[in-house]
Amino acid sequence: MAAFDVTDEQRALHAAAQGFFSEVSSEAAVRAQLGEPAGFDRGAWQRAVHELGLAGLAVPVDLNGSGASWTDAAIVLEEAGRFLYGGPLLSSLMATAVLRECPGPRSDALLARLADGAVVALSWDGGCSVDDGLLSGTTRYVVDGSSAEVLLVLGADDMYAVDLDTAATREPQLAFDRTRKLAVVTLEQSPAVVLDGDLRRAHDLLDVLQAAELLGSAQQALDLAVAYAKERVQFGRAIGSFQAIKHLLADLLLEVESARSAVYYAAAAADEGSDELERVAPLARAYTADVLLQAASDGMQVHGGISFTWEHPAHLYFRRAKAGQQLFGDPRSHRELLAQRLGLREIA
Amino acid sequence: MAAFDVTDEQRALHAAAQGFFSEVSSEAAVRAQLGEPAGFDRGAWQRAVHELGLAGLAVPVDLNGSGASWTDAAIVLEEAGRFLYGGPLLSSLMATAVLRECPGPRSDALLARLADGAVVALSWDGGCSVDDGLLSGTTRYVVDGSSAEVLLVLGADDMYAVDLDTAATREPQLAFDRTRKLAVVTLEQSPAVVLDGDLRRAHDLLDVLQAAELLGSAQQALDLAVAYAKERVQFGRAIGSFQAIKHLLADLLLEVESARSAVYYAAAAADEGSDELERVAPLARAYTADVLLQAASDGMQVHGGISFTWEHPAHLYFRRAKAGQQLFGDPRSHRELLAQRLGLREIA
Amino acid sequence: MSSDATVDLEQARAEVRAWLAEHWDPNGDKRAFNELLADSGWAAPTWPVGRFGRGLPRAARRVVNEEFRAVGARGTGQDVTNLFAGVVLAHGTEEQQDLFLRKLVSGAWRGCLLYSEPGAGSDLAAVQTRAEPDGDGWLVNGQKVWTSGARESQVGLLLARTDWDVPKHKGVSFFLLPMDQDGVDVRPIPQVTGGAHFNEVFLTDARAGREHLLGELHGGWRVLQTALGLERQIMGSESSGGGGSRTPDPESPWTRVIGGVDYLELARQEPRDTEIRQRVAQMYTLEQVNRWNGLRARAERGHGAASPVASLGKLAMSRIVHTAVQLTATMLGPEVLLDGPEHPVASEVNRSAFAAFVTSIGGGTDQIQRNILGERVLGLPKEPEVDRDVPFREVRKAEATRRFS
Amino acid sequence: MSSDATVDLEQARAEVRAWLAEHWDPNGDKRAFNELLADSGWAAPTWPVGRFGRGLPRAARRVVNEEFRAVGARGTGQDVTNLFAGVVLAHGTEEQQDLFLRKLVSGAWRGCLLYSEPGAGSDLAAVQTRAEPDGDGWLVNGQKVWTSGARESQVGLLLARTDWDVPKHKGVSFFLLPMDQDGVDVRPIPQVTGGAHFNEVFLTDARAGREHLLGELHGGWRVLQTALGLERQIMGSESSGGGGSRTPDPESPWTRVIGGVDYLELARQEPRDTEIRQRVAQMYTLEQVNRWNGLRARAERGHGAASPVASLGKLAMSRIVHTAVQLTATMLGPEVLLDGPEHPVASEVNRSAFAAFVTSIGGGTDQIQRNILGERVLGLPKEPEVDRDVPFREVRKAEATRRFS
Repeated sequence: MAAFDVTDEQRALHAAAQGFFSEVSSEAAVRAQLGEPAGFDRGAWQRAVHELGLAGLAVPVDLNGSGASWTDAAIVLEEAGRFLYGGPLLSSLMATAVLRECPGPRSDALLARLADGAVVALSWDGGCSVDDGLLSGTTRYVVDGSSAEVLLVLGADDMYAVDLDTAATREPQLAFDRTRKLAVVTLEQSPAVVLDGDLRRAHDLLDVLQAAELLGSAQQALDLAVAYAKERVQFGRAIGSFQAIKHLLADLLLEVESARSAVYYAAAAADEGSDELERVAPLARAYTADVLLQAASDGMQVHGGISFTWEHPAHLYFRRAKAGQQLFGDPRSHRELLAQRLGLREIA
Repeated sequence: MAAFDVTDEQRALHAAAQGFFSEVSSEAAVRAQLGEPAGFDRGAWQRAVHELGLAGLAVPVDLNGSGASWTDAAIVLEEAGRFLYGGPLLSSLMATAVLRECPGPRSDALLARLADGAVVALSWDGGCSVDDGLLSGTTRYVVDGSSAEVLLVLGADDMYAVDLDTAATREPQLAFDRTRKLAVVTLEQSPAVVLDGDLRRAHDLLDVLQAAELLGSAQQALDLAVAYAKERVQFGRAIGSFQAIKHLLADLLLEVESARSAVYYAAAAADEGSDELERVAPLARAYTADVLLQAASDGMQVHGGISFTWEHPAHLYFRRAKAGQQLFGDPRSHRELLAQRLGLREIA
Repeated sequence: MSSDATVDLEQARAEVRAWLAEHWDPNGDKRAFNELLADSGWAAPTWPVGRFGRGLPRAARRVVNEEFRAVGARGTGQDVTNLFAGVVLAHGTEEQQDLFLRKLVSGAWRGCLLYSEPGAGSDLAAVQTRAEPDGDGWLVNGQKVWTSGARESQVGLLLARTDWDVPKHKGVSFFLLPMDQDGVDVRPIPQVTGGAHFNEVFLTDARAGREHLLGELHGGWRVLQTALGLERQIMGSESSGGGGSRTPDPESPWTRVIGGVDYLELARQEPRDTEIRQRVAQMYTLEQVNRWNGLRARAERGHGAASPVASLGKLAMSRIVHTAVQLTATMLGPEVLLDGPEHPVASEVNRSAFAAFVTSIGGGTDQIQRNILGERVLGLPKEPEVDRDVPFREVRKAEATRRFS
Repeated sequence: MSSDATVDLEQARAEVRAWLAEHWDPNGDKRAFNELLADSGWAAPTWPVGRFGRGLPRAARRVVNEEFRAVGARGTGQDVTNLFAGVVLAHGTEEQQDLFLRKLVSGAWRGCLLYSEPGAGSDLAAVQTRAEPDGDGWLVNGQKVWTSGARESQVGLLLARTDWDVPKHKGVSFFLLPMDQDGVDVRPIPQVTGGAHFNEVFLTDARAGREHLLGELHGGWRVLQTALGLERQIMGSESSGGGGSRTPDPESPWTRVIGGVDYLELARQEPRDTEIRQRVAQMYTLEQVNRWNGLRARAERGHGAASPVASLGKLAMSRIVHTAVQLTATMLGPEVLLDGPEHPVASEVNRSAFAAFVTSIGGGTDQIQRNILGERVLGLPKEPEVDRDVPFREVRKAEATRRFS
């Protein structure tokens, strides 16, 4: 497989994404949104949609998208994760993945709306069930649920799309990770459209996309800790010269770079339609989540007391890391999936 | 509970045990036995039996034993473990525990033989089964199986004693831990005596005794590593001055001292007949085994290349540590037992 | 223990019981009781007579404690727990003891710690707050951080630099700084948990009088060692039961609850898979061995032996709290994504995830603890110290100030 | 990649194919083939013409490799794998290149490493083996350890001290020591595994001639850096596939087997509990990410970018082998208590448990690796070096000799 061959276009995309998120998702911009349980910076999102084509990044060109690869999507999400971007980018790319794997006119219509910036959220907690084409139930932890026009309801074996019109009620949920906007959505016999397709591959793609975002946050947590270790002086020398700190950061470097390899190998597997995806996707998802938790946690430790202050960004990455342990399933369940796909027999 | 109150008598016992094992189980003495798959130094064992009364240490005085407490037994086993003593001391104390928990004339007779130095071994792998009072089967990994006169066959719910006369065949097994003599014993319709008593408590006592021996080995592995870290110079200073080594040893100190607390708390619970024993015994057993593995493994790492030479004792502790992971059950099974006894419901 | 000692203890028990019977009224005025208590010597029974103690042996503490607990009275045990009075007793002149001890023992005055600075965390000897001679006292300028209780305190234990031309340890002095003055500006530090337990304290021409210098001028490092030793002793006795600041209950098989959630109760609620069961058993093990270490340290101290176990508690507790938080979060599942009063369990567990860093960073990071264990307990050699023999003025330093609030 | 380069590659392919067609005979005399190979330049295609290479670009290596593999011939790729020839090429005089290169490339001579000593392991600059001027050469005295292949080698890459009155790095020289002489005494070191892969080499008035000094006198540290770099490159290319010394097979989802036991096959044999399943998945993850790191390093090198990933392999592999051994042993159960030929699986797993330490200790311990990663990749500052500016004579040293055999 041709993983890790970075093209000049991808280098340019990376630079563009980094430039964009460093601006619209600067620490000040992120902090400005911390108190908002439902919203996000709509101006920034409009720019993402219309200037950079990020909403429709992986939407086919004939549906007004940018027609980018999953590797491209990973590149952009990595930078979004690095800057803790809180707009509906991950949701849009996840929805794109699901819809592309369930081809048909209905999906095409939704993809076109997506590319135009409409927010499509995912229900992933199994809180809704379908009866006679009507969806009912309460689904929680829906990312961007407050601002979504459409909800995709993911099951293990089926998938539905429902328009979040007045029939649905949404209630913002205050997330521990303040940079992520969650909601409870309650549906009462909402008309739903069934989406048929390769749901297994769709789930795998979601894992890859999330892993890319987690990777970016981990990289930044590491970078912040390294910078601090070089600058902070105690006992007459930079604390990064002490083995206790140096070795902790070296171990973290190994983890973060390994997570990067996992993400881009997985993205390449997705792009090439490789069978390896079924193992690589849950692997990358579980691993990046754990690497981010380690990076954010060790990052707090390296920063010492200052990490305990609200003003310092270390805690924002720690919050993102804790969310990465549970949002869209935990690392344990992804490792169990990997074990099954490696041929370990199911426990009776 | 009155754990950790060390009496003057116990201090004296500790010193005597240390003196004895440092002599009969010096590194040279241990190495002299490494090539012997079945035997041990019988002269040293006769001294242990007759001069120090160690074979019958925990046998009641009226059966010619020393009538010592389980805490006393732990003190002696800790020193035996420190010096990797290879004679049938652990077997004798384990047999004592089983027999004392199964009171009656038959047990008394065996206890008296034990106190006189007869080797009594334990079958623990479930390899034998009883039919109409006759034991048959092949049991492996029997410590001191080659030299034993009597075999105690431990089940979860029953316990038998069988004389290892000509009816049984024994075959020494070469153990990875060369300091421990294992054998396969095959029984064919050997007449067996059933032992009734508090088998649950008997099993718990075995865990405590084994834990004490594991602790001693862990302490010595740590002591050797610390001594080397003080003496070994690289980059113009003792390697123990580098945080990488210092912190590794500090973490190990925490583990070894914690293991000591666990062992002596467990021994006190055994002595006082406390209900706590049922939780403390498997806890101490699992924990000390893992602490020893860490101590022996980190010990190898601290010693660097020299630990890879046959002449250096580091590998002897590593071998003992690996054995501690499997002999008489593994740490996982003991933790599972602990979980059950903490009230975690059984998995369906 | 000799039978004479036993007699003494029983006599002490009779005396404290009689004193409590006479003076303790659960519904009475607490402040008045505390004044009486200070004068009675029962607040710190092992301290000297005339210094708010009764000159009793250490073993008497337990007896006095038992009697206080029996009637529900508080305020004894200060010979162990009152760091502020303890350091004054150890290093104060007679005049200073007269001036401070009674106020501190009776609780009329409270104290806070002015050691850490933005540029001096792990490395306290690098403080840059300066105390400069002024008349018959000093003018103090600088910034301190991580001070809890600063607003409620009358006395701050202050470490400040009085000589810049000698190596760092040799140029610091220790002061009992009056907190209630214009030069002292206390500002709460907004924390990641949303609270503000800690403060920064800005000192701008704050005045310390002659009577506020504790120990020798430039001899502050020695005084600080006493104060840190007392603090470790307090933390050790708190953690010895594995129960944070709660009294250890040896009868209870587990004494620790993370964020209001008992991980063991949680684990019991449904059958858990083997991986969780293993983690629960390991968690319980870490907790119990730490509790037993505490009991063992106490027993060894009782025998007059120096116990290496006593110094393990802080590092052990760091692993315990971090592990417990993660295990609890794993068992709770996606609920921990949430925060706020509508989700009290989740928000408490999440708050605890942050609080765990107070244990692994505050009062000496895990890394510093490992240095201490390696050097003081195992006897491993120190690292080369680049600032050891260099005048502090020339040492590379961290920034001295930073505004958190 | 330019199309010119592609043309070059295809031309190289045609040439090597033609050469192999003419000279390679699977049943022929291997030694004669190796001589021809050395002269052909295909053994080290990127080296200069006239120096046993063909001056081809790096990209040609893969092409040449493919053609050799296609016919089952060996001996190419020495521009990457022949450390001994590589260091002579980099630092040798014309005379030395003439003297050594051909013998080394043709395999007529083998080499071994005489760096480590009982007193110089992690700290190679502290070697105490001394080379003292004698006539127009040197007399060498001292002891080296951990030398593999010493008995089969004709040339030893020797680091020895030639000046004791300067700091340690500045007083060492690098020699191509003839191994076949009386002053060189090779003794195998009995290992914990029972084998004796490594040797100690005792040097007693061993002679090195003028032509055996490689690089400048007292300039051995620079030569050593080249040699260590070549060694890391070799180890990196071996570990890049996660397959020890085997060629990584990107088609195979797992490439690593511990002690003859494939942990994954073992895990598949019966339903395993969730704890084992989690550990298997984690183990597989460590292995795969390391394999991908290797592929990525190769891709980034291909683009001419310096890749931080290339230096991660050794530390990663250490964790992989230690973890795999333990997981395998856990799954095998009590069988691993045994050893010896009657229990081949157990004894192989146990042997691997020891062999794992070769990875975590040999060729730079994990601790040294973390220093390197922290300093060279992350740019963290070095520790203070106490022996930095001190004449080596005055530096505190470890014991120089020790007899293992």
